[in-house]
Amino acid sequence: MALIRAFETRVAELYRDGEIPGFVHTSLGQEAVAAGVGGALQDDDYIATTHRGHGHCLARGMDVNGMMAELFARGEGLCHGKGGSMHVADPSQGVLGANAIVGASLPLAVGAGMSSKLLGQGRVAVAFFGEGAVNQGAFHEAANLAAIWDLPTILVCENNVYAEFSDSRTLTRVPSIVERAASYGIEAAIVDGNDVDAVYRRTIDAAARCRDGRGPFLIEAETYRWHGHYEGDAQPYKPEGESEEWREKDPLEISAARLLRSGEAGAEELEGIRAEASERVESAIERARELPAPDPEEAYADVFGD
Amino acid sequence: MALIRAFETRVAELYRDGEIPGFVHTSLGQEAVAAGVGGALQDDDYIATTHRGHGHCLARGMDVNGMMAELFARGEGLCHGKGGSMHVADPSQGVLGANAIVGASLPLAVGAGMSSKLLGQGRVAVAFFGEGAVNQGAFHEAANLAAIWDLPTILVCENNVYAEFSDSRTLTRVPSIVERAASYGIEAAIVDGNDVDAVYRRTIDAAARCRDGRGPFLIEAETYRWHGHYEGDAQPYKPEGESEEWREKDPLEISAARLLRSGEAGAEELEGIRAEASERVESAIERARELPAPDPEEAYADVFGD
Amino acid sequence: MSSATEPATEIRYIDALNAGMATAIEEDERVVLIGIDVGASGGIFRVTKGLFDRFGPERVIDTPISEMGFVGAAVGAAMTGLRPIVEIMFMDFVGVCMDPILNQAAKLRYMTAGALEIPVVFRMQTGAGKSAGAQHSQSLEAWFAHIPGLKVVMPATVADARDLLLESVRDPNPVVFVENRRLYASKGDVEADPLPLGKARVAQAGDDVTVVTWGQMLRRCLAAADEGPASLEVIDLRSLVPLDMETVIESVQRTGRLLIVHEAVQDFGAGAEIAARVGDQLFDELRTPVRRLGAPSVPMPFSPDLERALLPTSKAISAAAQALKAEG
Amino acid sequence: MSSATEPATEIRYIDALNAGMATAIEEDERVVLIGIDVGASGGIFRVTKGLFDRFGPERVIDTPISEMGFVGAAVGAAMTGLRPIVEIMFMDFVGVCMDPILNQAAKLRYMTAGALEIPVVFRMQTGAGKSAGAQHSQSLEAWFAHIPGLKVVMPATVADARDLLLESVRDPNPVVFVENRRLYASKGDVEADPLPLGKARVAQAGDDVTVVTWGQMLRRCLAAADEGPASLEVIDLRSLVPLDMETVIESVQRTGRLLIVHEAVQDFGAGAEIAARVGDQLFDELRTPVRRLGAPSVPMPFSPDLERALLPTSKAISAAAQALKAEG
Ligand SMILES: Cc1ncc(C[n+]2csc(CCOP(=O)(O)OP(=O)(O)O)c2C)c(N)n1
Ligand SMILES: Cc1ncc(C[n+]2csc(CCOP(=O)(O)OP(=O)(O)O)c2C)c(N)n1
Ligand SMILES: [Mg+2]
Ligand SMILES: [Mg+2]
Repeated sequence: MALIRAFETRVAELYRDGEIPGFVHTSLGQEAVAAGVGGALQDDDYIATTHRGHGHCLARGMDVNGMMAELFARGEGLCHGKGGSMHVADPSQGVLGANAIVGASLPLAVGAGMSSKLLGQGRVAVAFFGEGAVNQGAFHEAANLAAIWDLPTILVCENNVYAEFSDSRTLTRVPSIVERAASYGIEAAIVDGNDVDAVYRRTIDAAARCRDGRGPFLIEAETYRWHGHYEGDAQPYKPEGESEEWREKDPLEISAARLLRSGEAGAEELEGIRAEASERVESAIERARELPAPDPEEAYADVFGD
Repeated sequence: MALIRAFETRVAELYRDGEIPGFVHTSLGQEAVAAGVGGALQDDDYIATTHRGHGHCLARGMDVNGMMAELFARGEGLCHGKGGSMHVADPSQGVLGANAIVGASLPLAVGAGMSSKLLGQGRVAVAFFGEGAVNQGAFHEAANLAAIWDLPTILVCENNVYAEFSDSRTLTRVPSIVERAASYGIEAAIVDGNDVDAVYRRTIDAAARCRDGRGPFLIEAETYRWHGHYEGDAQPYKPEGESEEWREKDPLEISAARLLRSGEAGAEELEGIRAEASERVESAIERARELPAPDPEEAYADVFGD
Repeated sequence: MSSATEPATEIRYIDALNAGMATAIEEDERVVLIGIDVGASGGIFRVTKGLFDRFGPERVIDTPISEMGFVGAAVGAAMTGLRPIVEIMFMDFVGVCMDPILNQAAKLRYMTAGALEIPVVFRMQTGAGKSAGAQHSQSLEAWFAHIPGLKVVMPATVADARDLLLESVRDPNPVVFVENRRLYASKGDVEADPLPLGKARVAQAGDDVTVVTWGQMLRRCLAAADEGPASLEVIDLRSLVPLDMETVIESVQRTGRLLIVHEAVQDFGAGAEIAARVGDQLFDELRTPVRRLGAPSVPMPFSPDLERALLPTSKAISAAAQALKAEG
Repeated sequence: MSSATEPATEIRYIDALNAGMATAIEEDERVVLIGIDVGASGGIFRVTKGLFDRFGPERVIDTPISEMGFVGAAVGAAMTGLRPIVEIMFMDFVGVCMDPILNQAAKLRYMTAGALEIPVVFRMQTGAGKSAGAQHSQSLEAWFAHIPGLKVVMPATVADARDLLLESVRDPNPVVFVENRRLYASKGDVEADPLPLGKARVAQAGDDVTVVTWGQMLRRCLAAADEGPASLEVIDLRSLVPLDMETVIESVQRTGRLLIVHEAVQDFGAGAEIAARVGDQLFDELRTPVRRLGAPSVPMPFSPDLERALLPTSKAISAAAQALKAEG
C-alpha cells in the first residue's frame, strides 16, 4: 500500500507538471483493494484491470521502474512507450493490462478463467472494475458466462462512489453490486475496501473456491476515490465534507494503527516501509527522466506476430 | 388468437412450399401472449418486437393483407417488400417493427418510453423479447435505463423454453426472469403465457402503472414454441413428450373452454371466429399471390428522407 | 480574451458546438441531449457546459455507462417524436454500441419504406495527437460512410462546428457527427462563410495541386499551402456523406493533381473512395497519380513522439504536393 | 453424391470448413470452438456438425446469446494459452460485439509491445441473395481491413475453406474469417491448388482485363470470363489483410485494365483501396480507368427481386469488362 500511495501521489504531481502525457487516473484512497487482492493471489494468477489500474499492477509485483518509464512514454517502459497509464501491462506477471474501455476487463478475465480451467492449470483470474462499469452490457454477459461455466474468475468491483462525475447511486435503482450478483447466481460479499486485511481474507476465500472448481465469486469493495476522475478534475460534484470524511478512513492509517496495536510492527518499521516505497518511486522517476523516447522504429513493431 | 393461429399455420406451410422467401419464425403456441398484451394496449401505444413478431403485430391490429403481402415480398406489402417477416412494421399502428437482432427491441422501446414521457403523451411502450435475449447486454442496459428514468415501458419476456436449439435453462444459473428484474429494481410478475386473460390482466395493470408515472414493469410469460426455431428446424433437441404436453395447454383451447364454461360465447360463435380468421388469412394469401413484386425503383427509395 | 484584430464573433470551436446545441434545444422542444455526464458537469470536455442549467434535466439527460442502451434508446426516441443528440464520448467507443447505429438507425427508414423517420445525431469525437492511446484515438469515419443510410459530418472550422451541428439536428436522417478534440480550443469566426451540409468548401484557392481533407488535417493542409512554392487548392470536405464530388472534380480538372490527406489510417480509409472516383472520372485529365497521406496501418501508440511521427505533418503534406507537381 | 467425373476429393464448402475445424481441434489441444449452438446441434447452418460428439463439451462450447461476453472471453482466452475459434453467427452481429475485436484483439499485442499474443479466429458468415433482409446480409470486410492488427480472410473455394481456416487457426494473430453462406452448398475439389494465406490466386488466366474479386463474386466473375469475347484474368484475392498487391499489379501490368468486383456496398468499400493503389502505382501503364462493381449504397432489401437487382451479376461483370476493353 505504501508503494501504491507513493507512486500515485508522485504520478499525480508529475502529470500536473506535464512530465507524464496522456490521461491519468489515480487510485489514491483505494490502495487497500489492490493490496488485499494482490497479496492473496498466487504468482501465476491473472488480473485484468481498468483505466485506474496502477495500484493493481503494483500489488501484483509489476516492476516500478518499468511502469514509471512506461508512464513517461520511454522506450524502456514495460510496453516500450506504446501502452501508457491506461494500458500498462505485463503478461509475464499475469497482468493482462489496464484497459481504457469501461467493462472490457470482465470478458477478458472470463477468457483467462476459461484457459485456466480447460488447460487444467488451477490459476485464478481477477477482473477489476468500477461500480460504474456494472451498468455495461459487458459486465452482465461476462458475469453470466463465468457463472454457467463455473470459471475460476473473481469479479472485484471497486465501489468508489463515483463514475466519472456522477454519483453512481443515481445511475441505478439497485446500487448494491452484491444484489446484482445474485441475479447471475454468483455468490458475493461486501467488504470494507479500506481494510486491507478484510479484502485479503475475502480474496483468499474466493480464490480457494475458484481453485476447488466452485466457480466465480464477486467482491464488492466499498472505498472512495480521493482524487478527481482524472488528474486535473476539480470535483465540483462532490458534496462538502465527503472527501474529508473518507480521508479519515485512510487505508494506510487503518492498517498502520492495527499493526501497531497488535505489535506486529513498530513505528520505525512502518516508517521504514514508507521511506523505502518513496525511495523506490523517486529512483524510478529519476531513471525514467533520463531514459530516451522510444526508437522511432518502435511505432511500426508488434502489429502482427509471425 | 384465432387470427394469429390461422396466420402462422398458413405461413409455415407457405414457407415450406417456397411461396415465402427469407427466414420465418412462427409464434404458434404463443398466441395468448400477443393477444393478451395487444388487447390491453391503447391505440397509440408502441410495441417493438423480435424475429418472432407476427403475432404481436396482428394483435396490435396490423393489416392482415398488408402483412401477408409483405411476407410474400410484394410491392404493396406494408414495407413495400423491403422488410419481410423479420422486419415487418407499421409505425402508424405503433408497431416499431419486428427486429432481427436479438435484444434490439429493448433499447428501442426504452426510447419510445422516453418520447412518451418527455412529450407528456401518456403512451406506453412495450418491448417483446425472448428469454434467450435476457443474456444480451442490451437487455441489461435497457432495463436499468427504464428503471432509473421511470419510463412507461413494459418489458414482456416470452419465455418459450428455447433459444434457438438450446434449452434456455442451461444458459444461466437463474432462469427466472422475474428474479433478474429485481436486480434493476423493476417490479415483475410471472404469468401463464398460455392464458390470454391472465396476460391481459397483467398488462392492464402494468400499463396503468406506466400511465401513472410509476415506471416500468416486467412480465414473464411462460409459454412454449410449438414449431422449430425457424420453419424447417426438425427440433431433435426437444425431449420426447415435451411438445405433446404443451400442446395440451393450447392457449386457444384454454380460452375457448373458459368462454364456453362461463357462457360468454357459444360453440357456434367460436367456430365463427375461427372461420372468419381463416377466411381473412386465405383471402390475404390469395391477394398476395396475385400482387406484383416491388417496382425495381423501390430498391433505391427511402434510404434518406429530405 | 480575443485580441484586437479578431472580429467580435471570434470564438472557440468548443463554444461553437455548445452554441449549436443550445440553439437546437431552444428552437425545437423535441430536441434532447443524451450522454454520459453531459448534464450538470457539462461533459468530460465541457462541450455541453451550461446546457443543463439552462434547459433542465428533461432536455439534457445524464446516463449510466451503458452506450448500447442509451444510444439504442436515442434511436427509439427518434422514431417516436424526439430529436435526440446523443454523445458517444470517444469515437472508439462505438465498439460497444454499434448495433443501434448500424442495424437500427441506418436501416429502419428503408426497411419500413419510409414510414419511420429517425432524426438522431450521434455526436462523437476523435483526434489523435494527445497521447490518449490506441483505444482513444481512432478515426473511424470510413466505417460509417460505408453504411447506407447514415450521413457523416466532420466540421473542421468554428463556423462549421456550430452550423453543421444545427443542420444535423434539423436533418430528418441519422447523422454521425464527428468532432475533433484537437480543434476544441481553436478559435475562429463563427459567422464566417456559411455553406449548407453536403457542400465542400474551397478553403484555399490554388492552381497546382488539389488537396482534399477534413477534420484536424485541414489546418495542416492550409499550413502546407502557406509554405509554397507550389500553389495548393485546399478543399475541406465537411461531410463524407453526402460526398460533394462536384467540387473535388471541378478543382482537379483545373489542377490535374490530387492529394488526399486524412488523420485516419490510410489503408481502406475514406481517402481511397475519393481516389478511386477521381481516378475513374478524370482518367484522361489527371497529370499525375492521385496520392493519399494518412496514418500508417498501426494502432496509435501512447508515446507523444511516436504518435507525432505517424500523423501527416504540414511538412509531409507540402513535400507530397511538391513531389506531385514535380512529377508531371 | 459425387458424379462420375468428380474427383474423390470433391466435397461441399461447408464440409471443408468442418474438416478444417476438426483438424485444428485435433492437432492442437489448445484449440476450442465457441459460439451460439455450435455444439450439440451443429450450428445454425450445420457447419460444426459432429464436432461436439467427436471432441466433447470442453472443446466445442455452446454459449448464451451474449456475443460481447463470449467474443471478449475468446480474446481473453487467446491471451492466456488457448487458441479459440469463435463463431459470430452473422457478420451483421458484430454490431453487438465490436469492442473485443476492435479495441482488444487488434490492439493488445501492439500496446504490450509484443508481450501478448492473441491467436483467435473470428468466424462469421455473410452472403446476400437469400432474402435475409438488411440486418442479415451485410458484407463488412472493409471495416476489419481498416483496423491495424487484424488479418481478414475470405475463402471463395472449397479448398480454401479448409486450408485458410486451418492456417488462420495456426496464425499467431487475430484473424477475421469471413465465410459466404451462398457458397456453403457449393462443391469443389478440396485438394485443389493449395496456396498460403496472404497469396492471391489467379483463378483464370487472361489477357484483356484483370478482374479482382473475393467471396461469392468469384463464381460470377468466372462465369463472366466464360462468356467472352474479352479475355479476363480473374484474381481471387483470398485475403484483404495481408493484401497481395504483387499479384494484382503483375496482372494489371500485362492487361492494362482493372475491374474490381465485390458483394459489399461499393462506396467506401474495400475495392476502393485496390483501385487507389493501382491508380497510383500503375498510373502510366493503365490503358483505361480502374472500375469497380459493388452493391449500391442502399440497405439490402428483403424482396428477392430487389435483392437480385442490387448484386453484380455475371452479365453486368462481363458488360463492364467488355466496356473497359472497348475504351482503350
Ligand atoms: C465504453 C466506455 N464508455 C465510457 C468511457 C469513459 N469513462 C472512462 S472511466 C469512466 C467512469 C468509470 O467509472 P467506474 O467504473 O466507477 O470506475 P472508476 O473511474 O470509479 O474507477 C468513464 C465513463 C470509457 N472509457 N469506455
Ligand atoms: C445479436 C444476435 N445474436 C444471435 C442471433 C441469432 N438468433 C436469432 S433468434 C435467436 C434465439 C432467440 O431466442 P429467444 O430470445 O428465446 O427468442 P425465441 O426465438 O425463443 O422467440 C438467435 C440466437 C441474432 N439474431 N442476433
Ligand atoms: Mg467508480
Ligand atoms: Mg425463447
